[in-house]
Amino acid sequence: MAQLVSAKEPTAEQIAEQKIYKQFGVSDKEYELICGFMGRLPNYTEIGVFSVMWSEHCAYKNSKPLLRRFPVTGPRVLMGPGEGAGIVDIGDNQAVVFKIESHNHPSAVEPYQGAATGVGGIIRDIFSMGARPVALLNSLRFGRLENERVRYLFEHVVSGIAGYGNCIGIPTVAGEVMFDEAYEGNPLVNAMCVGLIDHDKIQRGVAKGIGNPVFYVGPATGRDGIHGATFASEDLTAESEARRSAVQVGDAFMEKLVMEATLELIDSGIVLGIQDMGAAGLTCSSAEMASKAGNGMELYLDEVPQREEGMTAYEMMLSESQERMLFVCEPQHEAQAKAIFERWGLHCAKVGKVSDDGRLKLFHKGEMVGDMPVHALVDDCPVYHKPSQVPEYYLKNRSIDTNSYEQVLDLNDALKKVLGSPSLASKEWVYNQYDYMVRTSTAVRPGSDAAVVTIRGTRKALAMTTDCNGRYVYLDPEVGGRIAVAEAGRNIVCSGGEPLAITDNLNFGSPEKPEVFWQMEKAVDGMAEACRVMETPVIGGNVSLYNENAKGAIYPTPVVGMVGLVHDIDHITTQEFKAEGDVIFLLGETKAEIGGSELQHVMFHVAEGRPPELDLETELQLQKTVLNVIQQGLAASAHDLSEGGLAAALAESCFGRGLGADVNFTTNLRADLALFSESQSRILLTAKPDQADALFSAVSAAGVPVQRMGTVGGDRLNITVGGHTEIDASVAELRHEWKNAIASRMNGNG
Amino acid sequence: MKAKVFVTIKENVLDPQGNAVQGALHTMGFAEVGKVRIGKYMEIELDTADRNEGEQRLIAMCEKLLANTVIEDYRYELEG
Amino acid sequence: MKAKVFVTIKENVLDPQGNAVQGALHTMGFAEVGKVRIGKYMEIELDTADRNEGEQRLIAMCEKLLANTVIEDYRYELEG
Amino acid sequence: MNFAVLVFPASNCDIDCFKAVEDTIGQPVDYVFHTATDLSQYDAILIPGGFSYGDYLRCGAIAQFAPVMAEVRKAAEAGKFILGICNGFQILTEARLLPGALIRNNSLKFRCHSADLIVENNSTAFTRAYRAGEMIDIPIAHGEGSYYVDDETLAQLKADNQIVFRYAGENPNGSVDNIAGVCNKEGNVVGMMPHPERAVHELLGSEDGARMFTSVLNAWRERHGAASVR
Ligand SMILES: Nc1ncnc2c1ncn2[C@@H]1O[C@H](COP(=O)(O)OP(=O)(O)O)[C@@H](O)[C@H]1O
Ligand SMILES: [Mg+2]
Repeated sequence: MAQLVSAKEPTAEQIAEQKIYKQFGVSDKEYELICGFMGRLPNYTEIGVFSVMWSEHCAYKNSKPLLRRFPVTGPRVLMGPGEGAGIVDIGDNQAVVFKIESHNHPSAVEPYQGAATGVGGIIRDIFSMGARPVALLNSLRFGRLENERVRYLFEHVVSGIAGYGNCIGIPTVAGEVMFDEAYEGNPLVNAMCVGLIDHDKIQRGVAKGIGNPVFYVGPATGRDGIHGATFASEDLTAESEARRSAVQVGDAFMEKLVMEATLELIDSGIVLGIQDMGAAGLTCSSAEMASKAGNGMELYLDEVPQREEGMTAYEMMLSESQERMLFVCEPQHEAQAKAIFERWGLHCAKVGKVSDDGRLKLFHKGEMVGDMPVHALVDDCPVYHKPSQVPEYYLKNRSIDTNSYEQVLDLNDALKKVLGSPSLASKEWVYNQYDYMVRTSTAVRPGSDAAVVTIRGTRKALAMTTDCNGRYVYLDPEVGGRIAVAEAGRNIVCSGGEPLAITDNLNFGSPEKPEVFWQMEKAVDGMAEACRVMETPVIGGNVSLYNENAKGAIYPTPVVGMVGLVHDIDHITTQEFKAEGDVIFLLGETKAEIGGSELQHVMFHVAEGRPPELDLETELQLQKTVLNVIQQGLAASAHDLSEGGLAAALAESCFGRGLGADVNFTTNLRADLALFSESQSRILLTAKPDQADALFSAVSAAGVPVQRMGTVGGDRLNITVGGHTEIDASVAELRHEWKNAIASRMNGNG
Repeated sequence: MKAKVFVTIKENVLDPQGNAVQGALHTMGFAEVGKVRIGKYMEIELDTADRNEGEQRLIAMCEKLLANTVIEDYRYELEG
Repeated sequence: MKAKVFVTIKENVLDPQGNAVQGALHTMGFAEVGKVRIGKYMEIELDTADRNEGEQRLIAMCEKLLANTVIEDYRYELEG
Repeated sequence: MNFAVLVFPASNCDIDCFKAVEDTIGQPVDYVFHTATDLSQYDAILIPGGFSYGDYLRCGAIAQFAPVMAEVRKAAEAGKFILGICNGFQILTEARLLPGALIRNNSLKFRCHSADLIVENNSTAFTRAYRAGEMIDIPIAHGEGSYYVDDETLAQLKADNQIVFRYAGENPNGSVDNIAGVCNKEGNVVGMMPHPERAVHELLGSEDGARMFTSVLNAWRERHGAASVR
């Protein structure tokens, strides 16, 4: 298949006769449509351009009907899905810009570079809007750490993220990592970037003004990642790996230069439109910029800076070399633009011009080598409504009664196992490799519910988190989707922030499988409903399909990235217990819900039954109430209950300052269920002794169930349920299990 | 025996390190410098008697650990 | 002309990377592996006619930039 | 007192250093680009953390040849106050303005976390506000922070009281003799891997770095016969 990248190109007729388009993932029917739009047979370059523009990655042809179900507007939303990233107003003429992106398939092949270029790509999405990136997050999924290849992937993905983010100087402040066999061979690497912008600086990727020059800036184009977008839109097989051209290598130094220069250029006010070259490189950026302005574009490919000799039009159009941008300005501003780039040691090349004919025309070596209608490229890809079918496993799971499990008696042991499970254990091994402090705005570091980043010159701050429990989504996509949004909100609220909006990354298997498509549909419904009720619209996101390996699809994993606004830095709250004598409260109701839980995973080695239920009104009421008491200054600490339930949450709150707790309560549940059930809509709060009554009254008055659980103190975690001591362990010992779980497995002695 | 292993970035893969060094050498006045590629150089002592087998095992080490064959090529010399 | 430059860590300076690679090779079952040292390998194209002058300038590059002589030694080969 | 914060293309703690000067001592401070050729108006020069020119070859290797570094050399000779933090420290050693070299962490990983330091030398311009032997909490964030000098130089450093900070407790990177920061013989040029500019406010987790800035202001005032600050 090497001839895809070089050698002699087939003719238009050969492409038709030998159905060469199929290698690019273009179906017979799509090929016919393309011929119709073109009025003739497309040549090799043209079919290449169409194939990437019509790939799932660029055209969302399988997911568009689902994405329409998301609420995308709201009083604060300044820009919803469609541009590089969404934008939400935060007052005082400022706005927050954020988006999440996946780089799953490249990371499976070359973990360091795959992850690094994933981070680079999402950063470009943010600064190409004119925003200054202020924080990075990442959501990762791997197989089990017992597997050597998994350890290799994990190690290099993390160092790739670190290598890129640390160098460019944007703190990586939060994220999540989970390990499950379902992701073996197909890791998930989702990166999110958050930026700040003044309202009047917001940019769009439009090619405005007929006759205006189009500039290319960034490093020269090589034969890197040709067909990356197509690659991301098909199953990961040995064949697809072999078909890959040169792997893209990230150059964070280059990106830093491009970022600083671009922000300076935008600041100068001369840019009419700008877009980064992400998936499908020059093709996608030029076609989309022309389309959004209702114009056409001519590209002079001889002017494109080239790293390698003898590059063809096809190769230049499809290359995914990193750190490149395309922008349009008026001809009289050319010198000014060039001077800005030169200050940063960069050259910008004039590679095209905006035209009025609505066509993308490519010129190379004195000939026109491509001529395509922009509209057909960008808007006319057919949209598919894939068949959907309820999977067997789902029906089976609904009838499994997880409450009939034998009672777990040694809860000390269970707690240690849960805390030592890599998915739940401390992620210090990961985030200590990230510079999470650069820019000196990180008020809450990784390790609490959400990270908090202050906004210089104001008393405001941003809280941010990513969340998704793929196990829940697998067991019930609709409920799992709802929980992902709700949990993100809970993490924001516990940190003192008001949830603003979300970005999402829909990581699923192959949409050609009706069972997978059903998962997508249901998960999106659950998320959309949650977003509507919680008033956190979806302002952007990304779809990554075909995440499959030899054993089948991954767990459906629609990752939610949420940003919240902390109105005053005094509201910033963390999960750790603060002082001896503080009173512990549990808000919300605990039910016997162990399906998909961490306890089920570590004790019974299955994921079955039904995930916890979630009532959105109850959740909303809880979140509003907690934010309220935090804003009133009544809460000393706040921690949402998630994986591992009450027992894990109590332990985690002990770890921060090494403070123990004495917990004593009654319940009508079995002790193992009471402590490890993962019932939703629960939050642990502590209050100073003299504020305990006020907190209790405020929460009860809001109609939220609240129970006084005990007090902070000592160096042991002691939990007594119905008069019987179930857990009694030193905090140091528990902390050891939790803190070293990942490191010990990575050092090969786990 | 002693093995010397040279790991270089594949021809068509971007080499940011090489580019940076090339740029620096130019700025420092070394205008004669053309392309710069930067790779790794390893010296490995091997306690093997059989040269043939030693070589086979060295290749295995390169393929499995010393080079990342997705983006790098390797070459080796065996001495002694 | 083409220059090949080998930069190695001085004998008495710790080489954590070499040690890590040695450890990994042992874990992978390559028990015959003794000491491992990891350095840099650079290929530099030089557009110089005079070999002597080329060599002098290459030494200058090494001393000034390519190696840090506090911790590293270097060696080179000139071809062509 | 006039401060310069140098900006290399991939410096990334430049803003943090700038703000730290403003927030701790409120003195005039400018960003100075790596291409600048005159630093005569500045009393103190801060070389911030980051990746200077990408730092692919060795950290700080390329930066030592930046035009501004000739000025830094002059300033060092003139006895002006120079502080290199993290990448700034690496640049100062590459430029031979400070002894030794910084090599890859022995864990082979970037490490970012709080670290306890012992103030070994409180007579430099940047450390006089600390007690000798005081333990302070200043974060680290580096991949190549393992300080190396040969035995002979180490003995010399000790003899000349050039070791400014040591890591207390765990050595995070394999540094010789737990060294976290050193100065030149004269004590006007200090380099350190930990980031004092990241420890100037309780919101950031520690305020222990602030006194480095008050120290240097006092040193300058003393030199110029002005009243000192607390
Ligand atoms: N990949 C990562 N990068 C940065 N921080 C991470 C990463 N994974 C986890 N963390 C941090 O570790 C803490 C615990 O994560 P997690 O268990 O997922 O929290 P929660 O269950 O509250 O969502 C959080 O502060 C999170 O931001
Ligand atoms: Mg949480």
